Amino acid sequence: MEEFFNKIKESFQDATLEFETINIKVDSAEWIEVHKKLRDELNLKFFSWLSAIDWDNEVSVGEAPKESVSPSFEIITCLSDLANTNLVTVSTSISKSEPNIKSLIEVYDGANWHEREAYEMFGINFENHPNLEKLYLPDGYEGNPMLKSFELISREVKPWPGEVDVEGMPEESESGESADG
Amino acid sequence: MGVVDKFGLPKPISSVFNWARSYSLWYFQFGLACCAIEVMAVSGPRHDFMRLGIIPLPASPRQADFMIVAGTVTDKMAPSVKRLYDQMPEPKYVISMGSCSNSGGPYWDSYSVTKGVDQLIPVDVYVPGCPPRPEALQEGIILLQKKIRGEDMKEKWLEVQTEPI
Amino acid sequence: MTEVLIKVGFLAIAALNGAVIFTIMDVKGASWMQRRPGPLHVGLRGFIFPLAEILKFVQKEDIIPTEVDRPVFKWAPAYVMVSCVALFAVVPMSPTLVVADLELGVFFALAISSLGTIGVLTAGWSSANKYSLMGGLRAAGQLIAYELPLILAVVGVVIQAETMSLVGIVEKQIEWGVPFVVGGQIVGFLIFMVAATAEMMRVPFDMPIGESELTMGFMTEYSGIRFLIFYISEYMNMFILCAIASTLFLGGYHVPLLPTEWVNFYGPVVLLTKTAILGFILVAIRWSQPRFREDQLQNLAWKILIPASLVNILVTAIMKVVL
Amino acid sequence: MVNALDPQNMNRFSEASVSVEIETEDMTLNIGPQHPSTHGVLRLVAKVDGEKVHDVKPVLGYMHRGYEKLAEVRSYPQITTLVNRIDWVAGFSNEIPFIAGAERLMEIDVPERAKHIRLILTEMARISSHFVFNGAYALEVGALTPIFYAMEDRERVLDLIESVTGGRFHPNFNRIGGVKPAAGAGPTSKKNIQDLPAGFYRDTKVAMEKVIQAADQFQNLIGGNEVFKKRTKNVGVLTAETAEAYGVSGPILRASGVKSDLRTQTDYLPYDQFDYDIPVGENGDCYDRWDVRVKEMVESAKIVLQAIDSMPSGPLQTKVPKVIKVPKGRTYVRAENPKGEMGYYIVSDGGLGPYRLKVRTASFSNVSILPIMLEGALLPDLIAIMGSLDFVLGDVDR
Repeated sequence: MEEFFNKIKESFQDATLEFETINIKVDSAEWIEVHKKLRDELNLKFFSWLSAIDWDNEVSVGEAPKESVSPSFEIITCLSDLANTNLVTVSTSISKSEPNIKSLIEVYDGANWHEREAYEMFGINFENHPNLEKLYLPDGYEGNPMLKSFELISREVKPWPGEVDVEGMPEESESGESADG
Repeated sequence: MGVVDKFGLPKPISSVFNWARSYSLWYFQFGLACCAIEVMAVSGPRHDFMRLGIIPLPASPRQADFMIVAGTVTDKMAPSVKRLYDQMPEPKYVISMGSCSNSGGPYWDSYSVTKGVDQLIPVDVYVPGCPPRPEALQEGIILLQKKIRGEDMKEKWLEVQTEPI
Repeated sequence: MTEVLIKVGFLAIAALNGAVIFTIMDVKGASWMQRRPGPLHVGLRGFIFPLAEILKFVQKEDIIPTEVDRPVFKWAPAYVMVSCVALFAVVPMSPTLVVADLELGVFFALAISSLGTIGVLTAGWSSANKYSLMGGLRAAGQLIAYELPLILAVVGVVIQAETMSLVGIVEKQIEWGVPFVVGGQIVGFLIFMVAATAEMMRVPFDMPIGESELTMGFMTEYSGIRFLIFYISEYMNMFILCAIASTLFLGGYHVPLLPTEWVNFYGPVVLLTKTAILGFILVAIRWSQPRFREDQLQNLAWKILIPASLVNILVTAIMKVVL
Repeated sequence: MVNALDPQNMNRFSEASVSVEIETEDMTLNIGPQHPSTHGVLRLVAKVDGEKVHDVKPVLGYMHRGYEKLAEVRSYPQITTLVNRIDWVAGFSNEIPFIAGAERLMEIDVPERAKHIRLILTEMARISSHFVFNGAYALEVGALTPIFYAMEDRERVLDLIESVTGGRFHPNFNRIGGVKPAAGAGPTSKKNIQDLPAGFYRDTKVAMEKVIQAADQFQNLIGGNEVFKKRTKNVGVLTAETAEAYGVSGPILRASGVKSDLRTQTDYLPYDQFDYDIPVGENGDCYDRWDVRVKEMVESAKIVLQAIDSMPSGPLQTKVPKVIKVPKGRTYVRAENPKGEMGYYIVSDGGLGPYRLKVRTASFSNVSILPIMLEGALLPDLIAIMGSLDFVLGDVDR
């Protein structure tokens, strides 16, 4: 892994390795070029997935970020090389007001459905995508569920029952017992 | 049929008819999610629901007598569930298997899951569990058979609402 | 008139019984092969479950979808049923215990059995359902393809027996001392059984129904009593084809060494036993084989079975002349 | 009459001459969402020309339950309950990468014993998943009996999982930092198993021998069947290049000749301590995909047998705080699940639950290959190909 990271480091100076995951942060303008390079030069032919993160300070459900973030979409792809276990994630940031990015289909055929999913869940527009339409949700469904501003109506109607019994991990005494025995 | 509406059937005949219905339940293969695998387990040699007269043959709703809604019903699937139920010929029964189809289960707050199949179709027997054990489903089937055997033809034809189990 | 009524009644009951016996055999045989008990709690260790089935289907709602071709849809099951029941008329249970000992019994049987094809095709066509249509077309293609080897296989027997009457064929086998399957028609018998399995649309030739592909094929839209008729006919067809096979090839109502004077008593039992044995083989095949693909099925019929049956006829004819 | 129909018949079914002479209008066939062979609720919209299929469009979403959104509003221990329902045939395997990811972020070392138990149960889940595949696949090509044999043998494996975890296939057994102390924790037995149920060692041995026997039986019963071979050999060939570009993984990829197995390549569980083969196919057709899975069952059984023999003693849990809070960071953990590569990309913000959880499931990518594989296939082959991909709708739609 270290070896591969150094190799990546040669081409991408600001690549990071944390928690055994290599991340390359790129500018959205060179999105396609970077992937082409990774595929052809570093042999990362296996397209694992593509997804996005909605960074926002105000959330309707769940927890808001602890530190203030600048609202944006972060798009992440995960590529790997099957023979050698090398794996990188590539991420880029795009603005929320103009969520446009080039489609990766010309580089990886498999990006098709992943991009449709991201389009549906986040409302991100992938340019040059052959059929950018809904993947999961029924026709006529409105809203992009994965946005942090999306409300889960059931939770509005009924409080979260999980609050009542916040269950810790198995008691420490229990694990102590098995350690003794 | 007017005669039956007014007077009902004599007891022996109706009990024979009910017996036939309760032991020849053609089960519409309607596997949605996790519970469908448990239904497969019930059809397997260890539990074998064919003992009870459940025949898992029909792939078409037209020949089915009851369906086991086994798994999560999503909002996208809901119209199909309703339609398949409507395509089944009377008299027909529904077993709702598992928390998901009973009430939404672990996905109670999801944006795409129907919270309970009883919002779409009438349910005769609810089987709790996530997923219910095969024994639980068998119990559900036996309860359904009991219910069928206790049915009154007259009420059935007059479409009297019955309490779910 | 009374005689006709009795005969028709007898036919109906015999056909129904045959179907019921084979249903029990199929379901219980399947359970046995799959290491499970099968129907059990319905009563009499589960052996009366066909009764429950029939009574239940009688009670079911008979749905006729709005888009179907109503008269055709309604009458399609009747063709299938009639073709099966009529076949029972010519199968002899002894020289005298036969509803109609026709001079051209074999010809009648083969002609009537193709009537079912029309029923299947019309059922598939009239249902206004794509699965049904494809099922109907597959069924038609299959039944036509396998009708030929079926007929050609029988021709060998007819040449050897020098008669087309089913009673005559059995008598010839008694005269010979051995059934035809031993006396030179083994190839014919195998072809007949394969083609008959295809005619019954059972695994491995069940593409027209093909549960995992076409839901229920041509029966997809049928419910209630009309479906019951299809369902029963399937087993009647199986029963009667097995009975015909045992008549033509296995010596029918007679087994060697039994006295021919008592044939009226043991004849039905012997025939039933032979039929059941053949039926059991079919059950075993059904529950252990995958199904063919449509083109493989057609290849089997046209490229293997038909040439083989033609050769069989040729050889039989030569032997007949030489001997 | 009959003879006159011969040429037409030949025409309709011989592959070369379809739609050469007759201009036909294609029929649009809608398979699903409720169709017996779609393993649940996948819908395919296909154009059909006689028996030939083209322009297949899978329609997804009939089982979309919104895991990724729900994960944002649940805490880490609650998510394990949720995620083991993703691939419902092998529930246990789904927990592993998620838990491993959380542990990696918290920098917790899991006791060896817990790792071994995880490994054993993961392999058992794999076996039970492949049993279901075996039965269901035979059913799809028309053989009705093997599924009963598969179910019977699968019950034995499920019994074992149940005896340890208390659940048949949604065990929810993993905890951050280890595993849950077993349900009926028995006394110390000869292999120094203190917390696995009494008799687990013996029962596992018996069951795994049975699994190996069953795999052998499948090889003879299904694989040796001429009709089955005719239906699956050279049907639905998938090349390694296409597979990689689409992110197809797991047994399907291996059947296409790529020797890739995350069990050996990554270290989420101590697979390197055991000796096993990675079955690889040659042609990438349906038969190979079936064959690879049957062989994998045997290998899994071998791993379990070795693991149970070398089971280390020690605690099941490391000490973790009572309320789990995962520090800020992000990581991607992947694992070799029965269906292929499954991974979780966890973006943690230091809270009780993840800020974002991306679930990478194998079947999603595996199914995306369908339109290419089904182009020009015959209708019965469509079923055979679809079945050989062995997808689970929960795994596709999430």
